[in-house]
Amino acid sequence: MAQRPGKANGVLVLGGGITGIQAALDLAASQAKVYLVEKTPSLGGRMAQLDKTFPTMDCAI
Amino acid sequence: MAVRTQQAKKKTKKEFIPNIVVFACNWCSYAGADNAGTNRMQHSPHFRVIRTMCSGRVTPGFVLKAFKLGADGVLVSGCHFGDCHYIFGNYKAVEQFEKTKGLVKTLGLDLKRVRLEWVSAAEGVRWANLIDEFVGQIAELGPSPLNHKPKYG
Amino acid sequence: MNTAVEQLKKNRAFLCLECGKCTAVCPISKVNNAYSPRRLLAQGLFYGAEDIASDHLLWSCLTCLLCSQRCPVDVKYSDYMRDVRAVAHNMGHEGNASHGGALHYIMEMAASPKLKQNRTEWVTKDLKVKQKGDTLYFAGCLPYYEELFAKDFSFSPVSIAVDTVKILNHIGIEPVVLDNERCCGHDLYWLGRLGQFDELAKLNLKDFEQAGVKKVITSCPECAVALRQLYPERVGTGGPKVQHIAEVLAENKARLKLGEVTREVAFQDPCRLGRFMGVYDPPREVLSMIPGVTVSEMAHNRKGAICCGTTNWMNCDSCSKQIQKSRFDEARAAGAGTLVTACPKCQIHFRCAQCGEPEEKNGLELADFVNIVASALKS
Amino acid sequence: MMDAGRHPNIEVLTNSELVRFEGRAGNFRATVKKYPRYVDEALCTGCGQCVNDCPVIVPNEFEVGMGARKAIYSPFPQAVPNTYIIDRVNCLNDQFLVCTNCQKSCDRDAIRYDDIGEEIELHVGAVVVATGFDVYEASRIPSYGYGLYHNVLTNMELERVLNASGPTRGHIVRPSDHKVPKKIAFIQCVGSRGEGKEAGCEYCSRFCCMNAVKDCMLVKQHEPDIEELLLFYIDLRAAGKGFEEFYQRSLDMPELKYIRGRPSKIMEDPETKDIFVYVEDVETGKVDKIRVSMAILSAGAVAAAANPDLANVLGIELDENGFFEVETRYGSPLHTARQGVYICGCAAGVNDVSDSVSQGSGAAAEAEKFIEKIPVETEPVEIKELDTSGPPKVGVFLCHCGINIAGVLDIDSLKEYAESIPDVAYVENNLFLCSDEGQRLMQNKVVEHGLNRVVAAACTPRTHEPVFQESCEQIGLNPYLFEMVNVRDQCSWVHTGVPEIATEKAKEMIKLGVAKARHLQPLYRKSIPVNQSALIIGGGVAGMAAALELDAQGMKVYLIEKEGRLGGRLNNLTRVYPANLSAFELARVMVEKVKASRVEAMAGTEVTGITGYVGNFDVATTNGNFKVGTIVLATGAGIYEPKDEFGYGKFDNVITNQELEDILHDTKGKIQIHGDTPKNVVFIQCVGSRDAETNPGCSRYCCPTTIKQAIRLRESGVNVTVLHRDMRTVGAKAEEHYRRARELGVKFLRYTPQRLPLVTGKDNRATSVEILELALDRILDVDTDYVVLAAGMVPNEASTAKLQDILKVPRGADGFFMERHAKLGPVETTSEGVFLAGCVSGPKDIADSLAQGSAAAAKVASIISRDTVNLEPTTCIIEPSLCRACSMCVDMCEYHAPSLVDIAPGLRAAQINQALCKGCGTCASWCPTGAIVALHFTDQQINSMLDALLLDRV
Repeated sequence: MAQRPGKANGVLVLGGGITGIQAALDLAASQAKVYLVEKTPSLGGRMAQLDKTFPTMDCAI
Repeated sequence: MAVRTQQAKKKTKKEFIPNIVVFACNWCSYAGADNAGTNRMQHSPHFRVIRTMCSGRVTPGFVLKAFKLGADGVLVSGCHFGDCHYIFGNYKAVEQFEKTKGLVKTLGLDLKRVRLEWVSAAEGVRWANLIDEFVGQIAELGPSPLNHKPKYG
Repeated sequence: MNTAVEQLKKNRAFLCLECGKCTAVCPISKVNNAYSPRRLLAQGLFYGAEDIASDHLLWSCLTCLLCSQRCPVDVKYSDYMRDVRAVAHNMGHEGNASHGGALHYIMEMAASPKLKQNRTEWVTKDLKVKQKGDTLYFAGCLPYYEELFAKDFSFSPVSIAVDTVKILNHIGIEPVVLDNERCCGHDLYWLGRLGQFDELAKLNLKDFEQAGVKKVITSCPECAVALRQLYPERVGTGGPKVQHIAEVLAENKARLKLGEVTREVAFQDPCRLGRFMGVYDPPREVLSMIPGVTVSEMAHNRKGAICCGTTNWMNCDSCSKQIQKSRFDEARAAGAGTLVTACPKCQIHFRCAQCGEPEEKNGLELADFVNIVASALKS
Repeated sequence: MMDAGRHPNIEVLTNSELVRFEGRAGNFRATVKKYPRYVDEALCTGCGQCVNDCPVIVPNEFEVGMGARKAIYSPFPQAVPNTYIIDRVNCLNDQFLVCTNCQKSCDRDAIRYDDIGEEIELHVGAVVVATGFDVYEASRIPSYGYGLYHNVLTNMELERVLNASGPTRGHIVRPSDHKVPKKIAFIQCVGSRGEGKEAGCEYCSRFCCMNAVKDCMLVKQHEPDIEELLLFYIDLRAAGKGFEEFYQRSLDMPELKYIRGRPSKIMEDPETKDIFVYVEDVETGKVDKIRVSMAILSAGAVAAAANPDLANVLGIELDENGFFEVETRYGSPLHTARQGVYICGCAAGVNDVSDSVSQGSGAAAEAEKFIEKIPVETEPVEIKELDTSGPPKVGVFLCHCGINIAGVLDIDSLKEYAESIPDVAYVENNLFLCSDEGQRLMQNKVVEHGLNRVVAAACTPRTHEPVFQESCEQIGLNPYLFEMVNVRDQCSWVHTGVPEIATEKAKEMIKLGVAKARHLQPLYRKSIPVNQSALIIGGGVAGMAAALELDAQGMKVYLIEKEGRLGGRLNNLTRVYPANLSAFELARVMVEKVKASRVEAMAGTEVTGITGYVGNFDVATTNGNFKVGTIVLATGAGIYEPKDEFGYGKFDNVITNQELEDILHDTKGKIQIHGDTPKNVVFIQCVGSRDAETNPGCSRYCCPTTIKQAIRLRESGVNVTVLHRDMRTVGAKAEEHYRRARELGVKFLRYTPQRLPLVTGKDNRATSVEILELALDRILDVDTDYVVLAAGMVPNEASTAKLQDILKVPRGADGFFMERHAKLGPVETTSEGVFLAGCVSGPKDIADSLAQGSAAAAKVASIISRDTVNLEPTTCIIEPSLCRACSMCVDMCEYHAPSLVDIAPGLRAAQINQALCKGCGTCASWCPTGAIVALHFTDQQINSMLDALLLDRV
């Protein structure tokens, strides 16, 4: 398919942390096909490890 | 964890089994209860959850109806301040709950029977502790004067 | 069915001439064409109460007695409504309860003997009250209204109770006030929940007896009607003498020391005080005794007065609001700056009707009869 | 996280890495290696049964080694995907060993010991690099004894300890003796802001300060009896929206003591395992050996170890710190040297969560320019809707969830009971209801038995309701006739020890579900047309960036600026750091681009009114009216106008940093002010910032700005002295510039609000500044030709107030517009379709503003790239005949959904704008007559649940 001329419709997002997820969601929302690639077995990244976030003190997950 | 199972058991050994209604908001408290589940936080089973989208949805009417029908305690649980999915829904919940408390007090029911609490989606532990503590408290208080067929076991 | 027939005899439904006077005068019909006392009566008469049981209009009747007033053959339409509602209630039908049904739950809970309420927080130090004695002040729902409405409608229902006791003390009466006084049951009665009503009646009468009460004074006409007319009807006579505070004051004019209060007031005759108990003059007399107070009459007054638009906390809707607004208009037309009523419920409904209507608010103040009198007391 | 896992357009490839990458922007070929998971993702339901049977126990890396996990595991409770994974290094199944416990225990037969993974070829138009950072290895600083001493932990470890689901279940205990610590020391800048053998990197890791403050508060919450919390720091960098206020609140905690000073070493008391912290309190000069029961090292962030390899594959550069190199030419932090490859979050340097999220969206916008959009399959094949009008016929489906539910609850007795509930027409149970067979079974039975309500007793609606609702939809059963009963997460999992009681509880829960189901009504998702255009208010960098992104994506954009020309604040700057770009150039280039684009730019124009809702806004301006689908607020902020602080207004040569910017000019490579080069210049920081009266917040931009100006002056030989409270150089490369300024000989002196610097002079010229020098506690007089006040950033009151009035977007206590969520929704507002970019939501530097501009563009695109927007039907509606128009709902709704309208002459009623309503139901709880119906959570439904629960109990 790579030979196909013209633009691709996919976007590769490397990293499944809060930033990557955000990028992936926005891309998907505007109708792009997103490949969200994460090295570890699960999405979440550092944010998932935090207990709460400042300054609003709400839960991180 | 072992400790908690003990607690749960201890509660069930109690004579009187309280009849408790819990209103939990969808975004924080209900999720917090789920979190207690994912973490297998054992806690007392003697409560029933009714899910609402926001704690601000809970009217004095719902709570009074519960008591009229013989509930021994009612817990309303929402998101921490600043954490509400609907910005200020939990503040509205406070306003409504103030009315509820006033009515419950005037009715001569022990104010310990109603509670407004905040539990976030990550606070499974808090949820489990809260439930154990509230169920314990109601068990101490005994059946509500309006509970015509209290359960024992 | 026989019992039903008996009921229809009792409330004289059989005599209906189908003249339609009732519909023509009914305040609900005026704002809601779908509602017609005559038709509802015919329907029940020919097809039986069960046939109307599921019709929500059934709960719209204000039982304000205006139709019976006009009825050439004195059909007791309100009683008829009560009986049909009893049937509907047993079939599991209810009207559309206001305020999430909170008030009905309270009434029903009050019927539970085990309940020990805590109603007298409003009794301030300066008020003289006692536990036993021959005269009792029956505060009714005011303590509950305080919790439920004070904030939203920015007024203090218990101030009515406080002022009543103030006035009673002023004329030398130190009333009994019961911490566990039960709901009078008025609303349950008209909603056809007669079993619970009887419960309440018995409990109250028992408490009265224990406190050695010979006479009961109320600040709410509905309590007055319940205790004075409905209790004897349902659970037998022999209860204490019952009066509304307006009557008491009219009898004790001499003892009232009143100072200047400048107010242009119109008086809203509560249905229960007026058409039910025929008390029209006492409140007017007392009000006009106050230096500076002039009492003007609304277009519809006394026997012809129109209800405040809602009763029994049932089927309150845009129609109720229109009725209330019409009362405001009449009051203003009469040149009044304050609309005075002798029924706490009227005031609550009126205040609700002022919400979201700034122009109304500017136009008209609302006050209870006792508040006005108390504000004029000279000590 | 869940959303990403579920979105039809997102393919999640975990346990995978990019191994090959070629081609050019718009047409890349990427090869992703998917490492073996040894568990079939299609089959695994994450029931966790295998874990119980796995014999191997190893440390859990998610719990930073503190907790334990099995060889087959799910990284953490909410993991996405929730497929388990086998760690073959520790697994006991290989050619020598033959443990097959997990295989045996798996009811779904999902275990694949022979899994070899795969390589996937992808054709993509762009790449977004969001690979994040690594935590600094604290053991690299031997003198802090991490790894040596039991009771020295890192901040990450503490996070897990604090977390309810963490290894200690949220209880704070010392590793050495599992006792609750009395005193805890927090040590900042571990691996940050340093160099030489004992440090990690020069830069500031930015989030550690606030993280430590937050942790102190949490510790206090978890262990109220804690005696003392000591926080050792150099500069307390609370530079972010609401951060300073947060820090100020922490000062009210009696237990929390801030000590300025960086500990030299940490020792352990061999007996008690207590920790000794050796430190000088630089404010008092007192050197001390402090005993605490536990020490937390605020380990900084370092470039991910994998960066070099990835950079290699992607063909992009790394910077001196090992982060991905930013192409600063455009001022934006998102570009790399390779077109089509964008970076965001901590891949390019340290950022806090909200900035990372903005950058994530920003990078998305950049990437979108290079791809062909494909419409998502929103309209599936037309399905005839089942007739559900008749009396309720409820089907109850019980899920075993392997043994998660069936292992505790007595399914047979549940089934028997469910059958006995009135209106229940059919009951069925299944091993995994969420599995394909399970779903098919449900669908078949619904059709077969003509069920018109479905109740599933399984796990939590929060994750699985959508799954079941979808299956209902597929067979034409309205998804809102489905009700879920959570007998796993909230019953079998938490009442495991008491199966009988749990079963009884489950019965009542099912009864509740059925009670609600009886009264469920079909609801229909409404979709409203979208006007595919955007209005951007404010022609500064953020606004222009947003406009250009959208234009590049081929969207219709209106850009209006109230000033006479575009450019905003950029017009009054000379140079822009970190890249040391010419502000004039940057502005010129952007304005040119805008002019060249199809963007309809209107300078000298103001908004006079906006009505409508997402997708359909009617905009009235001083320059004509038009319709748009979305709105971006990028009106920037104002600069604090000093009153008489530090002799401002009294002395002519006391000026603001903005005024300095205006009069600074390079002439023959020398800085000149009014034609000559000054000898001495004194900067005073925090004027109109961090001050309860004027502006409680930290303006964030002023420290880096001062550094920038200081360096330029110093390079021309000017003696520069900076008087500050904390140097908060947190922006990209800002710390490095700070260091450079010091190298050049810029003097930095700290002052305290209690003892402000005193500017003295003769008639209208300031000659010297007197300050209490803290290190030696001596009064110091600094000669000066100019005193520069670093004026804070404050809301642009006039425009902000006006826009708030027009758009009803809430403002925070600080006067800036409030984001939907401080962390997760930095450019969204509470009003759908209205977004924020740049300083309008709080102080930002140029780079951050640009990133937010792009971020807002991405959000806008996600709406106007479609021709309709779907509305959830679970909103509130009003029965007009019951409405008294009391306006209580109108007054309380945060989204301004209800409004009073005339329904007949002289008769008003409230009406709820379905596009604005979020369905919280709060208005319904206030409505005196019950005219408001909160769909799917109606009074009737809730009351019937109460009746079912209490009227006749099991």
